[in-house]
Parts: sequence; C-alpha cells; structure tokens
Amino acid sequence: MTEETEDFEPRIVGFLCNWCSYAGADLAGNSKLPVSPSLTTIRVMCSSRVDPVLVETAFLHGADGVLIAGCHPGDCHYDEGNYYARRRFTVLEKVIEGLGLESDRLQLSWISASEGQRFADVVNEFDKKIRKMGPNPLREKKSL
Amino acid sequence: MTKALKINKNAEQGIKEFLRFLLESGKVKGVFSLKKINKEGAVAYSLITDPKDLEDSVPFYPVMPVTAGSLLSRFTLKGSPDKPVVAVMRPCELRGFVELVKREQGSFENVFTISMTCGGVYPLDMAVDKKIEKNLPKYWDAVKKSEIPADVRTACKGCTEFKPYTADITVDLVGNKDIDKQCIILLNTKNGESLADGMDAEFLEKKLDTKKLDVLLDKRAVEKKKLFDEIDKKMNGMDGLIDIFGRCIGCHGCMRVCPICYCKLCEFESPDSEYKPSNYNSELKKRGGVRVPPGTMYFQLGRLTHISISCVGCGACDDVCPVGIPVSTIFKKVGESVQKIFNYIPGKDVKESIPLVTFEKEEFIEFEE
Amino acid sequence: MERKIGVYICECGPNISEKIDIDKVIDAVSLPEDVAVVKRYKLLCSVDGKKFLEDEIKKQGLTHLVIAACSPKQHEKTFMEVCENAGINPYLYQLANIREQCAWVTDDKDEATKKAIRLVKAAIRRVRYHFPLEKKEIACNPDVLVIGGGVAGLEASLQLASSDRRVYLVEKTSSLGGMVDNFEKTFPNMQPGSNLIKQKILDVNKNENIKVFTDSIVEELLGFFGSFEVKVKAKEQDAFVEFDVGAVVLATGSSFFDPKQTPQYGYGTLDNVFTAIEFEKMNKSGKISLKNGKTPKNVAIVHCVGRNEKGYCSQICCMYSLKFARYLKEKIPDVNVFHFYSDMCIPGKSQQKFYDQTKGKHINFIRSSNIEVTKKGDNVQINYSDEDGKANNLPANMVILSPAITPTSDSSQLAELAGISQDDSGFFAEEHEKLNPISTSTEGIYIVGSAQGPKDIPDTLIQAEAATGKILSSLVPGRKIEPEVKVAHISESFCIGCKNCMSVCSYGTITFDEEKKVCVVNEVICRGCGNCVAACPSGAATLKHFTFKQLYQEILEAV
Amino acid sequence: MSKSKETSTIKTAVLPAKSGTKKAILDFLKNAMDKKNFDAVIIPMRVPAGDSFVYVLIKDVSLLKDAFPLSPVMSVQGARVVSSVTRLGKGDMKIAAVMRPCEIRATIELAKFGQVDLENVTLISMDCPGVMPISDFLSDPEKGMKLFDDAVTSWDDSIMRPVCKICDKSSMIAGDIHIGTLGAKKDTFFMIPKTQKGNDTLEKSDIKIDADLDEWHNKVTTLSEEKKKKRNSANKDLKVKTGGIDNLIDTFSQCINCHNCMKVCPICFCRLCYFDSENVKHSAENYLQIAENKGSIRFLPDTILFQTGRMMHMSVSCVSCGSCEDACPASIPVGQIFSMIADETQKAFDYVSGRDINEPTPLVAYKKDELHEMEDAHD
Amino acid sequence: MEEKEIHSDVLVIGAGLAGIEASLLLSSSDRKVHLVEKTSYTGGTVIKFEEVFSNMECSTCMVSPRQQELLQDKNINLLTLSEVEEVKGSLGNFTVKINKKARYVDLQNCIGCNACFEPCPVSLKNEFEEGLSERKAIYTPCAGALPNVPMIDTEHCLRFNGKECTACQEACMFEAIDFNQKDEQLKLNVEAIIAATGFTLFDSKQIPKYGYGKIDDVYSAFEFERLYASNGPTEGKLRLKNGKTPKSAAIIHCVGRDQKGYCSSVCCLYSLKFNHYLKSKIPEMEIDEFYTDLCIPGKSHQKFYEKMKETGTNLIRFQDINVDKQGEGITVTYTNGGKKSSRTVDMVILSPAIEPRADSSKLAKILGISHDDYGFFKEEDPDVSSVTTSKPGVFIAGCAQGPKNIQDSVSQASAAVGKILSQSGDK
Repeated sequence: MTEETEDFEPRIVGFLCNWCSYAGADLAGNSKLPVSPSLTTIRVMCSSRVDPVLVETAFLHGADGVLIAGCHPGDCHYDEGNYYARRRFTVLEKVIEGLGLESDRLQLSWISASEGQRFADVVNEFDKKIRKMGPNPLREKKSL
Repeated sequence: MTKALKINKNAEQGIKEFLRFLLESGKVKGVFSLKKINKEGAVAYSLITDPKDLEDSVPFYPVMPVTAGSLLSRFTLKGSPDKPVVAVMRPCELRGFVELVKREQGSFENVFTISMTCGGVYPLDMAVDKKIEKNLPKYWDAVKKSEIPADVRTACKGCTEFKPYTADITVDLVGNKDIDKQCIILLNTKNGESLADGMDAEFLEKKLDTKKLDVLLDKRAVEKKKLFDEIDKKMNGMDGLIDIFGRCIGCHGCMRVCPICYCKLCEFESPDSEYKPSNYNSELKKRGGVRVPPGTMYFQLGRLTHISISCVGCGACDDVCPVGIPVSTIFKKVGESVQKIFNYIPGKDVKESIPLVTFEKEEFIEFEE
Repeated sequence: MERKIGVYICECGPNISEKIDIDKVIDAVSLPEDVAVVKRYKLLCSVDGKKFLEDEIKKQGLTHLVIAACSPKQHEKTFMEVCENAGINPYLYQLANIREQCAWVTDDKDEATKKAIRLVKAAIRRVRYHFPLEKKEIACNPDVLVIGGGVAGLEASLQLASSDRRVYLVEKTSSLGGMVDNFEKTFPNMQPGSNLIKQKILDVNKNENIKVFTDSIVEELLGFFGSFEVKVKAKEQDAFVEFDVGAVVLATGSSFFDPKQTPQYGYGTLDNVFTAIEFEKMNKSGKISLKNGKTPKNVAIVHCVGRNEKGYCSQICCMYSLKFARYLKEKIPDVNVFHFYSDMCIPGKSQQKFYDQTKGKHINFIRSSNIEVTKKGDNVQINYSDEDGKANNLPANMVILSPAITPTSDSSQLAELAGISQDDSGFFAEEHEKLNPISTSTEGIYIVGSAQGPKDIPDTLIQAEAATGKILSSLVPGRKIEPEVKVAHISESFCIGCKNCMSVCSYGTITFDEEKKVCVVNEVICRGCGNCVAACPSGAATLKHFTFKQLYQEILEAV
Repeated sequence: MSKSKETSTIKTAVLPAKSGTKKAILDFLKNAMDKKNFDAVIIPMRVPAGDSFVYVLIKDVSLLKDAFPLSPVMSVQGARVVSSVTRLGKGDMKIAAVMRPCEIRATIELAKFGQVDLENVTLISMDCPGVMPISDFLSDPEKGMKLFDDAVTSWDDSIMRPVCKICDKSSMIAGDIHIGTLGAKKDTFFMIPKTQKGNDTLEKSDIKIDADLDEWHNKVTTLSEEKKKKRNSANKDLKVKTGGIDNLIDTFSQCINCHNCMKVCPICFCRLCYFDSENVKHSAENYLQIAENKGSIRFLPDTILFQTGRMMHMSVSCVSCGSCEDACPASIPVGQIFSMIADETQKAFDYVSGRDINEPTPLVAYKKDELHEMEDAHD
Repeated sequence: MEEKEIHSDVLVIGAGLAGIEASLLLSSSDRKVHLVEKTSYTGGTVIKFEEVFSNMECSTCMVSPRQQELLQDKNINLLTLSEVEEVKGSLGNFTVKINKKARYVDLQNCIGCNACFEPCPVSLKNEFEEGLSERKAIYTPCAGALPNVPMIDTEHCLRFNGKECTACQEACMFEAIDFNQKDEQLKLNVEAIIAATGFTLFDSKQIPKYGYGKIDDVYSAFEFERLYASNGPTEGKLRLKNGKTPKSAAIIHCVGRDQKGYCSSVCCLYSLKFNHYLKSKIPEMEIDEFYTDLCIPGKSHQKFYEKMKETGTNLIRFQDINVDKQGEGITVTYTNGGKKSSRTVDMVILSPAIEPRADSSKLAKILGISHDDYGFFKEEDPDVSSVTTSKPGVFIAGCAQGPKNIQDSVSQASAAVGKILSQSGDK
C-alpha cells in the first residue's frame, strides 16, 4: 500500500451547505487561496439535508474522505438544521467505527461564509490526513 | 441443426474462455456470472467487466444465491445498458426473467443470455455450511449420467423444465459424457452466432441429443409425482394448509426472493391489507381469538393466485424460508395445475402474453421518474 | 422525448481558460450519446453570451443544459432566465462551479483540468435526473387578524386597515387601550399617555374596515400564510365568529414581575410599598398619598425588582422610575426621592437628557445592592449595601418597586394557538433575532410590542408599523403568493407516519393526516432545507431538485 | 445501573403460584378479564401443529387456558403484534399484552414513532430466560419444549438465542407491570407495578402491593451485571471476528439480500424499506460504471450499504431481540452485530431504547451544546 | 371600493441593513426602488463585523444572502458611489437630483476576478480596513464585497493625476475598465424617501487621555473588528504591532459618552462581544472591562453577559480613566469611588459612542427634515412614530435616527415601508 500512497491522489467528497460553507468555499476562491483539488463539492441547501445514507454510499463507493460542512451552531440559515446534522453524523460515526471501518475518513466541520481561509485550511488539513491514511480500501472491494 | 462451438476444455473452463473472448473482443461490456467472492469460497452473482476477474468466476456452480431473473430485472429496470452484456443463468432463471420482461420489469435490449441443460442446484444452507465444494465431483458425475444429484434443492429434484427455451446460447451439460474434456456451446440465435463469431475455436453443426435429456426427464417426473403426492396428503383442505403454514413467521422472504413477485410494494403489505380496530373486532366476534399479525394464510393463498400462473419452480422460496415450509412444492403444484388449464409454460416465449393477469401494477408518485 | 444535453463551458476570459485546459474537458465529457453538444465560449454571462446560449438551445433543440462557469451564487439565476427565454424548464439545467471552486483555488493546471472534468461530468450525470419544476401560485387573503388592543394592536390595525383590506382586532378585556392607558404621562416627552391612546381608539372605532371584538379571545387559528381560519369567541358565550385572514399580528403585550415572589421588598406585607403600576394608577387618580392619607416626604424608588429572578434587563425600568420622580416632584414639590439602582440603563439618544433634567436637588441616586425593606415605626426603612459593599439604611414613607417586564400569563396558550415558539424567558420567539425580529417561525404570524420582549412605546409602535410593512408588502390584494419551488414532498404510498419529519421541521411545514396516517408537506410554507428528507427512514420524503438520485449521480463522479 | 434508582422506590405484590407461575399468570389474566379490567389479551399460543408459537389476540376467556406466557420461541416480535393491533387506532378494547422485556421495549420505541397507541394497552413483562433459536426448536419441537422447561427452572441460557445469552436487560421493567420470578419464594412470584396504569390494574384486581422488592432486585442486579460482563467481552470478540473491512465482507458474503432481517425487525416499521426504494435502484449504465471501477461487483449490489444503512436508521432504537438472526437463511450473526452497534450508538446519547416512553429518540432531538467531539478540531 | 394599482417609485438612501430591508420589502410589493449608496458596496457597517452580539452569529452569513437577493432584484435600481444632491416636491411626487460618481469599472462587464489589482502601481491605506492594510488605486474594500466589482480611486490613480497609466485596463480581459466613464446627474421622480444613512463612531483622538493615535496597540472598535475578521487584514490573527500575541487587554466603554451626552445603547454589548472575540482566540488572556453603567437592555443579552463573566474577565467600574505607554505595556489608570488604581495591559480597545455621519446635517437640509442637537435625523414625535419626520413622505430608519442595535434598525426599515404602503393603500 505504501508505494501506492506515493502517487496517491485522494478523492474527497464534500457536502457543503449553501449558505455558509459553500459561500466560504467561494470566498476561498475569490481570495485565490489554494485548496486541494482532491475535494469535489456537492452543494446542498443545509447540512441537515445530508442523508447519512448518502455519506455511506460515497464511503462504500471508495471515497477516500467525506467532508460534511455547515454553518456554525447557532448560525444555521434554517435555525437548527446543523444540530440535527451533528446528531446524524454521530450515529454514522459510531456505526462505521463500531464495524471496525475507518471513521477517520468522515469529517464534520463548521465553516462560515466569511471563513474562506478556514475553508482552505480545513480541506487541506483533511487532505493531508487522508494522504497519510492512504487510499480507501473499500474502493477495491468487489463484493460490498 | 444449430451452429455450435467446441472448446477442448472442461465445460466450465470452456465457457469461461468464451466469456473472456467476449469481454476482450469488446463484444460485451459486462458478464453476469456466479463468482467466488472470497477465500472461504462463498459464491455470488457478479457483474464482471475486467477479463482478469473471470478467473474466480464459476458459471456452472450449483447454487442460486439470488435468481438471475430478479438480478437482470434490477439491472435493466432503470434503463438498459448502452453496450451489450451477457448473463450466464439456469433455465428457470431465464424463464423467470422472461416473465418479468412480460411485466415490463426488465428488458432484453443489449442483454444476451447463456444457459445450459441444468442438473439443479444445492440449497443455500449447504453453501452456508460450506458443504458444496466437496460434493462437486458427485454432482458432475450425476449430471454426466443424466441422474439427479443427491441433496439438490427439492424443486430441482422434481424439475422437468431443465432445458432452456430462449437462451441465445446453450451449453450442453446434462448427459454429456465429456464435460471434463470439452465444452459444447450451442448458438441458438443470431445473437448467439454473432457473439461467437471470430472466436478462435472449432465451429460445428450440432443439436442437443434429446435422448440423454429424456433419461433425466423421466427420473425427474417420478420425483415430481412423489413430491406432489406427499404435499397433497398434507394439504388436504384448509386445516392442512394451516398446519403447513402455521409456523410461518411472516418474514415474506419467499415473496422477496421470488423472481415473479416484482411489486414495489406487495399488496399484502399495502395500507389496504392493514387491519383496522374494526377488522379485529369483527374477527373476534367470529372467533374468540385472532392470530396477530393477521393474514398469514391470506398472504400465502393470495400470492398463489397472483403468481402461480408464472411460477417457474426455481425453489428460491424454499431456500429462504427460515422455518422450512415447503413453499416451492406447493407453488409448483398449484402453478402447474393452473398453467395446464391455459397450456401456458411460463417463460417459454417472451412474445406469448400472460393468460390471466391477476397482479396489479402499483403506481407511485416518484420525482425520480 | 429523447434527451439532448448541451454543455457550455465559460472561459471567463483568462480566469478559467488559463487555469483549465478547456479543450481537454470538452473531449472528456463529449462521449455519452445523450450529450448533444459541448462548446466553449469566452463569457457566457455577457449579453452576447446569453444570446448565444439562447440560440444554441433553440438551434440544437436541447432538452437539458449544463453550464460550467462561476459559482451559482453569481449566475445560477442568470442562466435560469436564459432557459426560460429559450423555452426549456429552468430546472433542467445544472451549473458546475469551475471558477471559484476549481480554477481559482488550484495552482496546477492538470489538477485543475482533472477536477473540472469531474465537476462537469457530475453536472451532466445530475442533470439527467432533473425533472421540470413549475412555479405554483396561491391566492391569498389580504385581511389581517390583530390580537391585542393595546398601543401596538391599535397602531397595527390603523395602518393595515387601508381601502382594500379588513382588520379584525380581538381584545380580551372589555376596552381598548392596554397598558399605556394607565399612564398619566410617558417618558421622555412627558406627554399625556391618553393623547396617544384616545385618538387611536377613536380612529379604530370609526374605521369601517376594522372589526373590533372586545371581551373576546381567539379560540382557534388554523391554516397558513395567506389563508388562516380564525374562530373568535366572546367571553361567557359559546357562539363563535368565524372568518379567514391572510396574516396574524400578535400584540398581546406584557405583564409585570410579581414582587410578592421577592419578600425582601416587603410588598404585600408592609404598608406604603407599591408596585410601579399601582403608583401609576395612584398618580393618575390625581393624588399621591400614603395609606393614612398623609403626603409622603421621603420616597424610595427601587429599580431592578426581579431582574435577577428573570435573568434579563427590562430596558425601561430606569426610565419610568425617573418618570416617577418627575410625577412626585410635580405633585409634591418638596419631596425627597431616592433611587436605589444598580446600573443606570438609559439607552438611546433622548434618554440621558431626560435623566440629566430629572437629576437635581432632592432627587438622589444610590448605587446599591442587597436591598431589603423593613418596617420602622409607622414608616419603612430601606436596608442596602452601598457601592463599596458597606451596609447602610435609609428611612422613607413610601417605597415604589420597579419590577421587571414579564410575558403575560396566557402567552404560552397563545404561542400554542399560533404554533409559534417562546424563548427561555417566555416571550414570543422571533424567526431571526436581528433580520426578522417581528416574524416568527410560522410564516404570516407576526409578533409586535412587549409580547416579543420588553420595550418602550416608540419601539413598540415601530414594531407595529414594521408588521404592517411586512404584511402590506407580502399580501397584496389580487396578487398571488409564489411559494418556493424546491420544496420537500412526502410520498403518500411510502409514508408510514412515524412523524420523524414533523419533529425535525423548524417551520411547522408538515402536518399529519389522521385519516391516512401519513405526513403531508405544506408546500406553501416549506423552505426547502431538506432536514425532513434525511430524517425519513423510508425514503418517502424527497426534496425537489436535491433528490437522492440527483446527489447520488454527483457522488458517482466525485469518488 | 439505572434500574436500581427506578425500582428501589416501588413496592411489589407477591402472588401465590401453587400450580406453577404459568397457571398463576393465566389465572390473573382470566380474573382481570372477568372483572372487565381487560377486554382482550395479547399472548403467545402454540400452533395446532405444535411446531411453533404465535401471538394471539384473545377475547374469549376460555381460550386463555392454552396460552403460553413464556413461549420457548419468539416467532414474531411482540412489538409488531401490538403495532398491528393499535397502529390504525387505539380501538375500544382494553388490552393486556404479555410479552418479553425486549418486546415491550420495542413496543415503546414504536410508540415514539407513532406505530403503536398505548392508551388502551397494558404492557406486562416478565423475567426472561431468553428464547430458543426457532430452527433449533423446529428440529424437534417436543424435545425443544423439554429443554426449555429445564432451562427455565435452572435459569440456564445455554440453549437460547446468542443475543439472549448476553442480554443484560432481561428483567428491565419498561412496561406497566412486571412479573418477577427471580428471587421469589417457592410457589410465589412478584407482580411489580411500574406505572400508575399498572398500579390501578393490580388494585382493580384486588391485589395488594405491599411487599418490597429487594430479593428480586438484588437477584436481577447481580444477574444483569454478570450478563453485562459477558456482553462486553462477547462484543469485543465479535468485533475481532466481524470487524474490519474484510471480516465484515466475509461475514455478509452469504447474504442473499432477502431482507428477512429487516422484515422481522420490530423497529423497522417502514412500509417500504429505504433500501428497497427507488432511491437505491440505478441504471444499467451506473452499475456498469461501478463495475468498471473495480473490475467486477457482486450483484445484487449494496449488501453492506443495506446493513450499515439499517444500522443508521434503527440502531439507536434496537432492542437486541435477535429476531433478525432467527430469520436469516444464511445464518449470519446479524443479531449480535446489530446489538453490538446499538450499544455504541445509544451510548453516544446516553439513550437506552425502550427505557422511557418520554425520552425522545436521539435522531429527532438535539441539545445545542453537545457532541463537540464529533466536530473537527480546526481553528 | 375599486382597486387602485400604485406603482410609484421610492428612493432609499443608504444600502446598509436598514436600506436593504426597506428596498427588499418595497420590491416585494412590486414597487420600483432607487437605492442610493455613497460607497461602492452594499451591506453598510455590519459587514465590517465578524460576528454580531449576543448570539455571536456570523454576520457575513447573515447579510450576504440579503445582499445577493438585493443585487438580483429587478425592482431595485442600485446606485453605488451616489449621493443625493437635491430634493424638491412633496409626498407623492418628489423630484430628486442624484450625483452618481463614475466607478470607471463596468458593472456588467466586470466578473470580479480582481486581476486588475496586482498590476496597479499605486498602493495606499485601505480605509475599510481602518488603514490596517494596503489597497490599490483600483480596489474593492474587502474580499467578498458585493457587488464584487472594483472602483477606481481617482484621487490616487496615476491616470487621473496626469500620468499615462493603463496597467489595470491592460490586465482586464473584459473591457470592464472604462476611463471615459463620466459622473452623472440623475433625476428621479419618487413617491417617498427613506433615509437610512447609518452612523459612524466618535473619533477617540478628540480625547487625548485615551492615547488613541499616539500609543501603539490602542485600537478603536472598528479597528479591532477588522483585526479579528477572518476576511480582514490579518485573517483574524490577533497580534500586537510587535508581532507578539497579546496576553492581556483592556476594553474601555463609554468613550465619548460625556462629550456626546447620550448613551449609545450598544457599546456595552459590543464591548462584551470583543471580550468574547479575545477569549475565543486566546483563552488564557487576561481581560479588564472598564465600564461606568452596564447597559444591556432587552430579553436576550444578560445571559451573554453572565457567560462572559464566567470566563474570569475583570469588570471594573470607573469614573475617570487614563491610558499611558509604560515601557513594554500600556497602563490604564482609573478612579472608582474616589480611589485611584491602575492596570498594565498589552492592548487597549476603545468602545466609542455612536454618532451621526459627518454629512448627515447636510443631507437633512437637502431632505428638508430637521435633526436633533446631536445631528441625528429628528423624528416627528417618538410617541407617534420614530420613522416619520416633519416632512410628509420622508422617512428615516436605522442609526441615522439614533443609536440602536440591528434588530431595531431593521424594524424601523420595515416600519418606514409600512408607513409608505399604508399611506398609498388609502389614497
């Protein structure tokens, strides 16, 4: 696996809430801050739309990392969506971890619309972490 | 006389070589075949696109984890493939798929079929107990000799429809003495021929020798009669049925694995069949007590009326029943009696329409569609 | 009809074209047969660009459109309009953000190109699963129900009752006017409170567009923004009056903290200890006197009564306490007034002047804590700790307690009736503390005046006027409401009625059909967050334009 | 352990059981029905063929005598039964449901999801020795009966479902009345009222609730502490055996996607499972693409997604009853695995499924200030 | 009564939160709105803030959706870099003269890529960033400003100072930069006018004892807001002038209150917010809050105050106070109840009073409304309505009318709209 990791280009799926995190990602763009290209963003209106089954799907399809990003607690455009997102993420994390799978490949982050820099940091650090972990072994598995 | 292909390898190696040719030549984009999926030797259907992965494929392995009929339905229901795929499956699975296609639950567009004269499959629990591998020699020996291998599914023991009707390609197994030396691939259709075209192997004119098939047919017919008689004894009237189905736990696994039961939502799980308090009250008026959840018999008999006309007798329902109810025998028995009336053989011909349509097509609001 | 997807990649001048090898992208995404055309263009959002797209859609007979350009925040709407002009449903298009989230954040051109290919492919996959969405138009009722006949309710009613809409004003007491009616004068202008009220009441009564119900309560309030059904019941009567309105204004006012809960102030146990409202009434009656009829010489005014208990500053107590000093000075020129206060809270441009003008001889301000009122002979005594924590005391004839403003006792019933929430203090909770202070989580229901939180008369009036601003601008007679299109939907056949969706919805969008035992989305008030969709275990709930399948297609490309 | 807090305050009734607890329970029910405290009873009965037990809603008292409060198998999880009877309306009958603690806990979870209406139902649980795997019982019903009776007297769980062997809530009182046999003097048993409803029920049957609970309680506490230990070590072993990608895949390699596990699960109340919905059915083109990414994929696909997804949806409410494992034709230890995961997910919210009807299920509630360990550590 | 369609335009002055709220409401009632904004961007003062009290909500997340809405609203004619020159007429029919300065960057053509900044040879202090960072002669105030289109500062642009420079123009691929743009005189007919021109902060330099402008690391409220802002000059890193991380800070309330003669009603709360800012970035920081009377009115603020107290901040009441440089640190000397004491800190943050904008009295004159002694627009009578003025048809909203928090500003904006719509409704 190690020699693989040399030229390993991770695939990270990022579910970003429209109002805060997606705007933060755009701001990173406006400020021309480098963000790892391993991230492919999927825009949702609220982090509470991120059905954990979607995350599991991405994870089982071999996503090396899945990032769920929403407004900071208290900032949710829909008042309380991100609190539910956090609970769902918790169950998800426990299930994945409980099955001995790599729950470290899943991350929940709060990124506001003004945090272009933070968006870049979060993604790049996550990318670094994933590179250390190497490819998601599930990608190769044929009998899921 | 049909065109045939002769590959000088044992039947399984032969067909695998053929499949490899199909993938490598790009004639097909994918292959459906049984395949060993782990070192424990568990076998499951797989969609194979990389020739390398054919190594672990075991097209003729005598198990049926799911019926290929349901599988192809799931594969083609939301849109046929843009390039051809080929599926290796048993006659009953093929007939199951034909019945589904008649019900608009799948399509043959870009789907080619390879089948075989079928010796039957072992029940699931033998696979679970990892007992199949060591039985294989006995199995193939029996197949060669046009005999019924010991311990195969009850349904298979009494199956008289072990010769495929509509397959593009048929592999000659039953009664074929040389299956460990050569693989005879009969190209029944234009599609079949065009698939084989260009393969570096011996082409010849051949047709299935029905005699050796009839040998097995007779033995199967006897078995079938035995089975039907037994079940008849048990089934005498409602009480008999209640005894048989008394232990049913209502998991509806039989329905779920049935290649004919395609409904998104089974009528017997739909709101209409739910009991309201008033239903219970009236039931309780009739008799002092009512079994809950209700409708066990209703479900079984209902399903009989829905699908017996199309029952292909694959026996998947037996495999899945956690309480060992001889579902398939009953369905096969009832099924054949109904089918006789209309002299209808389910899955024989995709153009032949279903004589009586008792199933309802559920309509759902779905934004995805 | 067979699908024909058009893919157009914006060069955005050098912004995209220099960072991404657009031709590579074009080659990579052209393969699928339903992709009819893939082209690049220098600047799609320009006037020419839009014209170009429009012509392309028509010329090529496209059914679906994929644009690869900047962020949807920039130009999603722009290209939706193009679709509409070109005659395809604007929801059959997808925008891939290859500028902000690709070209501008990726240094390496190959990487950027690879990512762009991914994003465009994802968009193509996704758009295949788009389906047309149609704008709905719902007729709305322009009339308004106002609950509470105080200064806020009166102001709202008067402003709302224009030529073409009716206002139903429901007051639970026997007369209009509310709290302010008790005040002889109001700070800071020391105008008679009656001035404010009387005229409004007259105007309301003579306005034929305002129907006033006194001694009445709202028994039932059903429906949603644009069409509420109201049942009003007169006290001691079983008969209902029923009518429909489009919006509701809750102007139910506030109440005072009961000093009996804080025995240390001696209220209820000692003579000559009065609450603010008692003192207002006494003052309005024309004579300020003690129980024994004598005139007080030394009067103590205790601020912040119940503040610690309630856990908030009531904003106006300092001011009305100062006003009391004015009352006293006017009626008893030689009286000594002692203000026992902790912090002087006199926010706003005109309050300090009032304070400065109130200060002066005989009016003393004692910054103090641990206040306790005890009997001393025929009089009372205020024991307190001064700024340095030293114990001290002061005799007085009269004590006026300035209690905190609290929600009215029936506010929780009202909240339930209107299906809105309350904050920790029990006041009605606004939808957004700053941007929507008078709206609630239930669209069409507005909260104004001290029912929303402690405030003075000007702020109360402002909120009443603000509510009319919201209502008059959103409910225009003869105009239809256009609700959000990308809303949730619950499939009746699959819903099992577990109500998970209802529990997580912040907007009371989802109701339960007791007959069918299924949950139903009210598309008029759904805001389309999708929370209910993730909460639904049976996949019965879907969010239009963000369906599982649409997102799944994006995932397929992203992994 | 939370139970001590709960029960220490309550008193219990002590009833005679000269001719066996079963008889005594049935007498109590009969008496209650005669008194019209109940119009009907939900209770297991043996099927005519004798090879299984099913739940029956009994209105005719005479049928009670053939009832089996403590059946050796759980052919259907009781919660499904109560749901079937009350989901579409509480009806006009007062019903007593005599079930295992795990069935009652599941019933309470279903009530939270609006799938059960408890208004007219009195839930009666009993100390549970476990149930036999149905296949074991079927192989020889008569032998099964015997084995089970012995197991009850010796309170030996060796023949029971694997999850029963490690069940630390086999005496958890979640319903209205609990029938305690543990720690009871010879020929007696406890009737422990948990709720007002339970109290009233007993009082209406003129049963004195005066004895205290210590014997029972001590016995139960030690037992469940023991079981908890067993449970934890069992879960550890299981995680080694089935945990990790490859073990997990092997564990489910024989899964045939029959979804029996979901079908018989008391918590999986959905009419149509998410994983049978249109959402998870894709185009041939999609499947081919996925296959091409890997060279080949198993078909039918999404076996693991189904399992993890189901855990996502129901594990916070899972009561570890093991019905799923009973129903699995491929003998996958699915019950044990879900039970293991359920411990994890429920712990995260300090939630115990079916413990208290007033506890909202974790996924439809939240606290503003919680679970920060789930958020990334950036700043 | 027969229905009457009214479609007369409304002029809104100031594109801060109040102006935006008013414009959007009017638009949704199908009114055409002319929104006149003096600067080149929308959002007003609030977009300087990272978070707003007391729920510490991210203000960009709060405001930007509204700004987007505004920019995409077809009924709203946004006139940036514009000022009202003259107003004639009366309610129902005002004629307004507007002076619209040229931006020299075409709003349609520019796509906000900022490619023009880098080549510009001029660089000077960025006012929006309180001079804490540099900008070019062609610039946007900060990343994410809306509209995201730069302007040319003709005062400093070489080209407008006789030199031949076209650097920006060459860098622009969209012919967006147009040196030939001319200032325009616009004439508008409107039914009513809403003045929501906002506020500024009292200039602490006027009170030498605070050491502002003389002593390093003595910051005004706005400066500190930008220091903390994640889209600000330091990307939100709190550093002293010498680059060190501050270990202690003093926050001084009521700067200029005596001079102004009123309580600005929000200073205590935004000071508490600063405390929260500091603690969230540097938890171990030692903080002194110097206040006179704590003014935290309203239902939702005291909890915030108490939470802040738990962080161990020292609350110090003062009557008089002095700030002096003392070696490394800054010494704050104060008297409380006659006693004199002092504290030494690394940085000082001043919370100045809210005051009207310098030009507010000029605008008042143009509008024909009066202003109070402090220079705030004067309402007709607070007991009647604080948004109506002595001049029918001219309404005021937000801090231009007096110091207030966001909630009250927005309410006033909606109220002004309420007034306009109800008046028309009756006509």
